[in-house]
Amino acid sequence: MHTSQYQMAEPTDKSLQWLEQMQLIRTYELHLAAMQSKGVPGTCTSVGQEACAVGVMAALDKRDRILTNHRSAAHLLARGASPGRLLAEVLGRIDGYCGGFSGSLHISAKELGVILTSTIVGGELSMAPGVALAQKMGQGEAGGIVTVFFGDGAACEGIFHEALNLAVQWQLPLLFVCENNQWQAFVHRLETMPDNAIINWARGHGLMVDTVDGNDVHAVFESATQAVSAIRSDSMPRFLELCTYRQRGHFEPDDQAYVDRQELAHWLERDPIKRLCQRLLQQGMLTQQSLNNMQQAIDEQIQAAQAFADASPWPDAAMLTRHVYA
Amino acid sequence: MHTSQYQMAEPTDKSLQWLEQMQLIRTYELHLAAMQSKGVPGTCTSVGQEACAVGVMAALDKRDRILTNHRSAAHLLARGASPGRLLAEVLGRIDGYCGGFSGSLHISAKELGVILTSTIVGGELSMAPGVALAQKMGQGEAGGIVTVFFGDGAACEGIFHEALNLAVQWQLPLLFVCENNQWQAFVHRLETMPDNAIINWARGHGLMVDTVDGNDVHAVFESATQAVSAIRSDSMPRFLELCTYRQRGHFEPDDQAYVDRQELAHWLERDPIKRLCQRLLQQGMLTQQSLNNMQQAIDEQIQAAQAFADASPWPDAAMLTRHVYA
Amino acid sequence: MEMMTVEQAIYQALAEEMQRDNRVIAMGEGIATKQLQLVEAFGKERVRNTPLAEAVVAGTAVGAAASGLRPVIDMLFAPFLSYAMDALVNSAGKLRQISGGQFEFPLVTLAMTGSGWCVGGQHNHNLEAAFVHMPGLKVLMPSTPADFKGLLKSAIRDNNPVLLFTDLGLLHSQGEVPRDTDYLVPLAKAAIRRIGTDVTLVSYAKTVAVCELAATQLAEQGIEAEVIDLRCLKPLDETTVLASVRKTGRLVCVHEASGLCGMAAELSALVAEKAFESLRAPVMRVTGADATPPASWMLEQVGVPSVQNIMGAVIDQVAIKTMPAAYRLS
Amino acid sequence: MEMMTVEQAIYQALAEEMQRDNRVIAMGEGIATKQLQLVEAFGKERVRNTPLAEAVVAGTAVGAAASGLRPVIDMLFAPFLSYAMDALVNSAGKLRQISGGQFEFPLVTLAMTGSGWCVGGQHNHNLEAAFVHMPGLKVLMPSTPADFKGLLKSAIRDNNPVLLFTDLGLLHSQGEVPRDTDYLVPLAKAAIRRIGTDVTLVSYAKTVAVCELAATQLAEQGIEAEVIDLRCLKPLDETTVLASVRKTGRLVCVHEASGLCGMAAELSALVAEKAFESLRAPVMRVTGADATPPASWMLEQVGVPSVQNIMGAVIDQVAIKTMPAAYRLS
Ligand SMILES: Cc1ncc(C[n+]2csc(CCOP(=O)(O)OP(=O)(O)O)c2C)c(N)n1
Ligand SMILES: Cc1ncc(C[n+]2csc(CCOP(=O)(O)OP(=O)(O)O)c2C)c(N)n1
Ligand SMILES: [Mg+2]
Ligand SMILES: [Mg+2]
Repeated sequence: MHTSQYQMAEPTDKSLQWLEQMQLIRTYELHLAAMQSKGVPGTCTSVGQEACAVGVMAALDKRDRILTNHRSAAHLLARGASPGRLLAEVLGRIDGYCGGFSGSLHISAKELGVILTSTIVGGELSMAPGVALAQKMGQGEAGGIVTVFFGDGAACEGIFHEALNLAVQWQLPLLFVCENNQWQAFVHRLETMPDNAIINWARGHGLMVDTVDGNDVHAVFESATQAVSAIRSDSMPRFLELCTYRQRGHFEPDDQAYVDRQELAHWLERDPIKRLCQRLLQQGMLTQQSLNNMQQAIDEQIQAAQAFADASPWPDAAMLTRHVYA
Repeated sequence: MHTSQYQMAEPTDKSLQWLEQMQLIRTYELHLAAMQSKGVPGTCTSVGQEACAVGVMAALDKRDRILTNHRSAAHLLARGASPGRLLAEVLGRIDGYCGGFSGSLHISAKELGVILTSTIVGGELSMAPGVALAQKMGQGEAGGIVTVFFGDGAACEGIFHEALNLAVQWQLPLLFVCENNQWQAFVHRLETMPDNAIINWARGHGLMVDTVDGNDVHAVFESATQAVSAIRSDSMPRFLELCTYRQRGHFEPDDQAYVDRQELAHWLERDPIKRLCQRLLQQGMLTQQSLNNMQQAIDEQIQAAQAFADASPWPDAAMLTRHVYA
Repeated sequence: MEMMTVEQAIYQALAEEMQRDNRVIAMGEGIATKQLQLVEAFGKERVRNTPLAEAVVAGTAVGAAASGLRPVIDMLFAPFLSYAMDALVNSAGKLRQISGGQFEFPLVTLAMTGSGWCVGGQHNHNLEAAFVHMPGLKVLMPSTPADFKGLLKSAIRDNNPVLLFTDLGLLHSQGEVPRDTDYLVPLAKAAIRRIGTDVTLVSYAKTVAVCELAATQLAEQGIEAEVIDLRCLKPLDETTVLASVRKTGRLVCVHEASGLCGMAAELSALVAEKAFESLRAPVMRVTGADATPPASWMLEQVGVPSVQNIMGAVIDQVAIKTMPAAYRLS
Repeated sequence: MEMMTVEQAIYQALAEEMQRDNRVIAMGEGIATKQLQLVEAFGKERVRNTPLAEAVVAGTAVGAAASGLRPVIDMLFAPFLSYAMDALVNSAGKLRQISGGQFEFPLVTLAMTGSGWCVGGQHNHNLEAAFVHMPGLKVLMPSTPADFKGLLKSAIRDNNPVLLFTDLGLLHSQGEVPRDTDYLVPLAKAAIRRIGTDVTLVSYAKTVAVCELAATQLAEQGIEAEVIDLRCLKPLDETTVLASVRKTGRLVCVHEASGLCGMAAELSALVAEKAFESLRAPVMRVTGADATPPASWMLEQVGVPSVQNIMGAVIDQVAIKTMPAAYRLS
C-alpha cells in the first residue's frame, strides 16, 4: 500500500480546490440520493470515492481523454462538468449532456474529454485501447493520454485482461485506474476474487503498477502524476489500483442490509473528505468558518443546478429516432 | 522450464505404449493431411504435439472427463478413440462419433469422457468449470477430475482469466492444460503476448502452475501425474503449460509460408516422437525392427479406418433437424 | 391461490424446483445476497454469488447442465447477455446437434428488459427475437405472475436451454398464483386473454395488458378484438395464432422490441404463409422503433406501444376497402 | 473491368480506401500475415495482427472509430462475433444515440459465414438478421465481386458501424470488377438481377444465384420471375422490393439463414403491411432450417435453399386458387 508522503509541499490553493471539488461531488450525490423519494431515477453514487476522481483528474490535462462507467458523477464533476447539466441528464431533460437520452448510467461529455461512457461493466475497458490507439496514431491532441476508470468488479470480466494485454502489446498511452471500492453491486470483492487479486492480475501483464490509498487525495494525485508523466514520456500503459470504499448502496435507493457494519464503520473513519479536512485544518490552511462558507456556496450551487434541471424541457418524441445514424 | 528427470524408472511397456499412441496420432494426422488433395475437409492437425496428449492422458483415469477444442485428434486417440470413427466423423458419415454432424472441428465422444468440444477458441474454457462443478457436486464418477486442453491463443481470450478465477474461487477439481505450440493460427505467439506471458498470467490467479517441455512425453506425464493427484486430494485447480510446436500449418492445407524456417527446424530437431524413439533405442527398449513392425501395424490400422469411413453412409436429410431439442 | 408479484412468483418457482430436485442450482451476481431465503433453504453450495464474468457464468451453467446439474442463472439485464453469447448460442444452442445428440442442456437463463425504469439502452433492450432466431434455444416472456411461476417451473424441468425474459415493467405487478408445487404451464402454449371476432391482437409481456385495454376501448366502438398472449415465443404456438386469425381475418402484432426481424415480423410471415386466404386486411405491426431505448422518462413513455397506437392500427385495418389483387384477378 | 474473386475484390477495396484515407486501418487475427501486400503498402501500424481477443479487438475498433480513425476489422467467421457483441451492439450501435449524438462510429466489421466448406455450425452460422434487429448498425451481404468492392468502399466511407458478411461459398467466385478507385455501390439500394412479371424472388448472397437459376427454369415453364438481390439488408431498400411486388403480386423470400425472425420474415411483414392489396398469393419463405448448420457435406447440400425448393414455392403460389377473405367479403 502506497501511503502518501505528502506533508506541506502542495500549494494551498490546490488542496483547497480539491476539497471543494470533493465536497461538490458529495453534495451532488447526496442531493440525488435524497431526491429518490421524489421519483428521480436511481443512480450509482460515488460517495466515499471522491478522492479517486479528484486526485486522478488533477494529474491530467485538458488534452487527455477519459472513459468511465455507471459510477461517473465524480469523474465528470472533477473534470469540471456543470451540476445543472448533469442533473438535467439524470432527469432525462434536453439540457443534459446527452440531451436526456442517457440518463444517469452512461453520461458522456465530449467537450470535457469524458467520452464513450458505458454502463456495461467492462465496456469502457473494451473501448479504451482504441481511444489510446487513435491518440498514438495522431488523432488526439498532441501529447495527450487516455485514462480509463473502472471498478474491482470490472476486473473480473475477461475484457479487463484483453485490454491490458492489448495495451501492453501495442504500447498504448493508457492509464488504467481501478477504483477498488470493495463492492461489486451486492457482492463483496472477497467473494469473487482472492485478496490482492487485482494488482496480481495486472502485474501478470508486465506493466508498471501501483496500489494507492484511494481515500487520500494527495496520495492519489502523487501516484497518478507519476504514472501520467511516465506515459507521456514512453507511451506505455500504466496501472493504478485505488483502494477505497463504496459508502452508500450500489444503486439508490439501497438499504445496504447486506453490508458488514464493522467494515463500513472502519471505512467511514477513513472518509476521504474528513481526512482532507482534518489535515487542512491541522495545517491551518482551512478554518471551520471557511469550510462552512465553502459548503454553503456548494449547497447554493446544487440548488441552482436543480432549478436549472427542473426548468429544462423534456426531449421531443422525435428524439426517439434522432441520432440512430450519423 | 521443467525438464524430465526420467531415466529408466518407467516400466518398459508404458513407454512403448506411449510411443505407439504417438505414432498412431501422427500417422492418422498425416493420412488426413494427405487426403486433402482427395477432397477431404480441412483439419487442424496435432503433428508435433503428440507428447502433450499422450502424456496427460496417461495421467488420467477413465472416470475423469476431458474438454478439448479444434485440435482434438491427438486427445481423442490418446483417450482410445477409434481411428475409423474419427475419420468417419471428419468425412461427415453416420458412423462418426457425432453422426457426421460435427465434422473435424468439434468432435465429442462422451463414451470416452471427451465432452463438450468447442471450436470457438475459449469455448472449452467457458464450459470446463461447469463440468468440474458438477463433478464436485456429485454428478461425475467418484474421485474424477476434469481436464481442459486449450492453446496459447485461447489464453489471450478473456474467458481464460474468467475460468481460472472461477476455478480458484470455487475450488474446482479442474486441470488446465495449455498446449503452447507457439502459433495462434497465422500469428506467432510473440506477436500477441509478452514472452512467458501465459505462465505469468496463470500465476496471477494464485493457483499452482508448472511449465513443462511438451515434447517430452515423460516430462509431461510426470508433471500431469503430480497435478492430477494433487487435484484429487484437495479438489483445487492446477495449471500446466506444455511448451511445444505446431509442426504443420494451422488448418490443412497450409503452405506455412509465414513460418520462420529456423524456428521450425529447431523444433523439428526436438520432435517428440524422434526423441522418444532415440531414448528407447538407446535404452534398448526398442529395436529398429520392432519400430518398423509397430509402424506397419499402425499403417494397416489407418488403412482399415479409412475403409471403414468410406463404407459408412451419409447421414439422412432428416438429421438436419434431429437433436435440435432433447 | 395467493397474491404475489412477478418477482415473488419467480423465486417461488425456483424455490419449489430446488426443493423438488437437488440437481437444480442457482447462480448469479448477487443472487445469494438478495435471495436469502434460498440460501437458507438450500445452502451456499446451491445458491451461488458469482464474479462479474457473464461469459464464464453462462459457460459454467452450460458445462454443468451437460454434466447432470440443472442450473438457473440470473444474468440481471438482457444487454449483459452480450457477454454470454458464445456460451448460450454456440454451446448451449448448438452442441447437442453438433455432437449428434450426445448432450442435453437443462439450463434456464433469467434476464430483465423493457421500459419503465428509465435505465436506458444498455439495461433496457428487448433481445428476445435475437434468441428466437438462434437454434436450439427456447424463449419465454410471460405477462402474469401465475405464468411466470408455471412457465419457469416447466423451463427448469425441461431438458433444453430456456431463456426467460422478465419485462421490467411487470416485476412488481401483482396477480393470483396457484399454490400448487406442481403448477406447470406448458411451454409452447399461448393464452387467449380475451375472445373476439373482428381482429386478433398478438402480444407478450407488458404489452399484453396494453392490448387488453385497447380491446376494451375498441369494444366500445363495436370492434371485438381477440387478445393472444404468446408467453412462449419459441417454440411458437402456431396453432392458436392461426386459428384466431382464421376466425377474425385481421392480425395486429404488438411488442416493445424493435420491429425489424422481430417477433411481429415472424407472426406476420407465419400468417401470410399459412392463413393468407383468411386475411381481410394487411397485417400490421405496432412495435418499438428501430432505435436505442431512451432513459428519459418522457421518451420511454412515447416509445412503447400504446393503447392509441394499437387502436389506430385496428381501426385502420377495419376501414380498409382496397381489394387485394386476388380479388381483382378472379 | 477486371476479373477477380470476391476475396480479391474485398482486399482491393480495402487497399484503395487505405490509400485514399490514412485514417483507415485494418485489424484482425492474421490479416497482417495473409495480406502481405497491405502491410507492404501501408505498414504494420495500419495493418495489425491482433491477439485472439475478439471482444477487445472490436471494442478497440469502436473506441478508435469514435476518436478519428476508420477501422476495418476482420473477425473471421461470423460465430466468433459472439465475443464481440458488447462492443458492436451495446457500444457501436447504441452510444451515438445514448450520448445524444456526440460520437460517430465509422467502423466496418468483416465476417464470413455460410455453407460450402463443411466447417459446421460454430463456423457457419448466418447471423445477419440478428444484427439487422439491433439499432444503429448497417448490414451488408453482397453476392458479386463488384458489389463487394463497391459496397465495402461505401461502408468504409460511411460514418456508421457496418457489418459486411461474406458468404463462404462466394469467397472464391469470380466476376468483373470496375477498376475505378471511386467505384461506390450505394448502401440501401437493392439490385434487380432479372426482370419478371409473375413473381418476385428476393434474396441476397449465395442464394441470389440459386434464384437466378430457378428463374431461368421457371421461364421455361412460362413463369417470369423477377430476382432482387438485396445486397444491403439494413437499411433495407423497401422501395425496390415493394415496387416489384406491386408489379408481380407474388413474393418468395430466399435465404440460407434460419427463417424464424429472419430477413424473409421481415420482407413478408413489410409486404403484408405496405403492398397487401397487390398480393395474389401467400408470401412464401424458402430458408434454412431452425437448426444448427451441419458439417457433413451431404447435409450441407440438402440444408440450403435449392433450385427445386424455390421452384416448388413459386409453382405452388401460381397454382393457388383459394380466394382471400377480402374477396369473399366484397
Ligand atoms: C456486464 C454487466 N454485468 C452486470 C452489470 C450490473 N452492474 C452494474 S454496476 C455493477 C457492479 C460493478 O462493480 P465494480 O466494477 O466494482 O464497480 P462499482 O459499482 O463498485 O463502482 C453491476 C454488477 C452491468 N452493468 N454490466
Ligand atoms: C473465437 C475464435 N476466434 C478465432 C477462431 C479461429 N481460429 C481457430 S483456431 C485458431 C488459433 C488458436 O490458437 P491456439 O489457441 O493457440 O490453438 P492452436 O490452434 O495453436 O492449437 C483461430 C484463430 C476461432 N475458432 N474462434
Ligand atoms: Mg466495486
Ligand atoms: Mg497455439
